[in-house]
Parts: sequence; C-alpha cells; structure tokens
Amino acid sequence: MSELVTIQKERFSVEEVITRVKSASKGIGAVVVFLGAARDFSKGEVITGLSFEHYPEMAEKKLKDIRSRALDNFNIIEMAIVHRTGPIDIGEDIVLIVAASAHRNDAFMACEWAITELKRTAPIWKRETTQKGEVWVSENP
Amino acid sequence: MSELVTIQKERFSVEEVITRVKSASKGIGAVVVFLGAARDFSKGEVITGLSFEHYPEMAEKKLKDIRSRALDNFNIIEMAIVHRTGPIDIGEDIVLIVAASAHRNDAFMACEWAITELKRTAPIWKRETTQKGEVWVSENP
Amino acid sequence: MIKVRFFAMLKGLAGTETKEYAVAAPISIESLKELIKKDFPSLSQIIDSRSLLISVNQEFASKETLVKDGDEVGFLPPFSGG
Amino acid sequence: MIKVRFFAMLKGLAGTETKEYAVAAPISIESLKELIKKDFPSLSQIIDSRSLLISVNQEFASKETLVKDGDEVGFLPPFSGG
Repeated sequence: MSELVTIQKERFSVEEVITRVKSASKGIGAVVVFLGAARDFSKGEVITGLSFEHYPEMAEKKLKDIRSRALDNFNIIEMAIVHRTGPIDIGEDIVLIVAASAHRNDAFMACEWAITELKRTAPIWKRETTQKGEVWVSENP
Repeated sequence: MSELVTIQKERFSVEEVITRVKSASKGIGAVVVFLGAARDFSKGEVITGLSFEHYPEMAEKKLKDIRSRALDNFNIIEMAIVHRTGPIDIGEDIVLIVAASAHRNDAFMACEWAITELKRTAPIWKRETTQKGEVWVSENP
Repeated sequence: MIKVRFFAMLKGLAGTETKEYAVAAPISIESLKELIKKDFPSLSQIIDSRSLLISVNQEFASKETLVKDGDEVGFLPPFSGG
Repeated sequence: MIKVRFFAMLKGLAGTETKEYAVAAPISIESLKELIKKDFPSLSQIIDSRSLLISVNQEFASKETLVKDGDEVGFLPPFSGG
C-alpha cells in the first residue's frame, strides 16, 4: 500500500488520490480531505516562498505509521497521506490527507487526528522566505 | 458568489471546486473537504442505484443560507457546496463541501457543521434501488 | 390560490405533484392539513406524524404560520440529502 | 561508527549534515550530546533546550536509550511539517 503514503517533490492531484482511496471499497460513503496550502502571511510576516526539508527514511516510516494507526484505531476503510518537500510556491498545496469511511463522523475524526499526528511526529521542517531572509519555522501550531 | 453553491445533475470535479475556493485568498492555509459518495450497502440492504429529488428553489436557498451562516459563524475564508440530483451510480459522488481557512481547526469545524446542517435543513430526498425495489429513505443518519 | 407542492414519497402517495386551494382569507397550517387529508386520505398518516415539515414560500413554517392567497406551501417528508 | 545526522537549522549551525563517532561500547544519548556540544559549540544551546528530539535508527529515543556501533542518530529540531 506504499502508493497511499508518499513524500514527493512534485505537485499532487487531489482528485487522483481520492480516486485511489475510493477504489478500496464500494462501501465508502464519506471521504474527508485535509489539504494544507502555502499561505502568504504567517505570524505578522509576509511570506514569499516556502521550502520543506525532511529526514527521508524516518518521515516515510512515520507517515506509514500514522496511516496504520488510523486504520487500527478509527472506523475507517482507507487513508492516504501525501507530503511535498523542496521549494513550494505561495498558494500551492503542501500536504494531503484523505480518510474514507462508511459514515462521515469516522472520516472526520481520523482525518483531523492524522494531520495533528503528522505535525507532531513527522520529521519535516519548513523554511519560510520573508523580507528578512530565510528562516526555519520552529513552532508548529 | 452563486457558483460556490450549486445543485446539478452532472458530476462535479473536486479539484475544480477546491481551486475555485482557494482563489478567494492567498491567506488560505487549510482546506477541509467533505465528499459524500453512493455506497453499495445501507441498513442491511444491497443498494444497486440511487436517485435524488429536491425542492429546487428551497434547496438552493437553504444551501446558500448554510454557506452564509458558515462564513458568519466560523473563522473561515470561503466555502463551496455542491449537491447532485437525479440518478447516481454506486461509487459516484453525491455531495461536496469545501471549507477554507487560515488554520485547520476552523475549516474542520465549519465543514462538519455544514454537512450536518445540510442533512438537517436542505429539502433533498434519496431514493434507493434495492432488490426489493425502489424506496424513499426516510431517515437521515 | 394557495399552491401546495408534494415531494418524494408524498408525491407518490398523492398521485400528483401539486394541488391548489382557493381561500377567501388566510388560513392556518392546521386547517390546510385538514383540507389535504380530506382530498388525499393516503397522506393522512404522514401528515399526522411528527416528522413532516411544512414550508411556506421556501421557508420553514411553524404551527402559527398563516397561509394566504399566492403562497406556495411545501409538504416535506424527512430529508435524506447529503 | 555512530552516524549522527543534523537536520534543518541544526545542519546550518553545525555546517555539516553528518558526523561520525567511533565507540568502543554503547553510550548514552546524554554522552553523545556532550561529544557533539564539544565538537559543535554552536549547537549547545539547542541541544540543551527541551525542544530537541533525538531519533535512533529512525525511531524516537528516550534518555535511557543506548547508542551503539552502526546506529544512525538524528538530531531533530521541532517539526514544522503539514
């Protein structure tokens, strides 16, 4: 199921990932998607660009682990996680989580849990380009 | 902003609606999507097809009203709602809600509220085709 | 005229989508329900159930709402959209 | 050898991505931190802060974790993915 958890430099297609997740079962009645995008403003600073660095082997392990734990602990049918690395333009998508279940409450809970867990446990770092130069973001909201 | 609330017979593109919502602001950092799909099984019955009927003028009014109230009561930047009517095949998408905000918690809350409110207040009715024939679904989970 | 519109299972049970009533003065929702139950006995059970919602001019009505000439009244079985 | 990998701001402060240490026997994370602070004084402040996480072979380590020959140790500043 490695194609359901990917870390990539390239842009991703939300529709394509949803299709991949939905192909798991015709019993899927609810799909909840979280999409993180590059904002132009953060903590009072104008942001002109972003770049992400990651610890490749560990980040992939941690994202796969989030998917496994989501499937174990929530009543969902399938989950996909995609995170981009490298430079990302303002407005572009950074991260995608797709959770699919029979009923909507399970997909909402699993999706929200997964993005929170990703921010907490995945070794990925954001570098923002502001008018003052490039800075590593050291806090995760 | 009528193109952000639509009731249509045709299939919709999730990606296209997300793009429309994201075009509202470069301050959007989080997009939460709810997608309802036609399941093949419901309350112990195999479902082979679905069809939706609606009260056109009132349903459109109620969906626009949900979007307005979401913008008023949650800290979101934009919201789109799309609902299909007429016959829908198993696996196809039925309803789409896209909520966009600066921070993820607001988009999750608004999206979940909106789909619950849609089920509660939008005059739309589902007819399921089962092995016993066609039946109107009279309860909303 | 008051235009009554039936939806979903009500439409099937009534055998029609609409029914019009001429009224000399505004009438209550309850009075309108009685007229309809008389004309469509097959709808009596649903009309008497708590799950039926009524709209007047595309807004939800309450028991106190009065219906007058020119109004559109919807008889709405429980919703199942989404 | 123990292979230490620095990430994000630590990499910039250290001026290198990796540093290797030869050890005769397993050592504690705390001992490894002391070695690194000696070799990279610019990292001292972050290493002493509570926000630094340490991984051993791609899993989070605790203060009790021992590091041995062949292990890969990550020095991880606070995450900001997502």
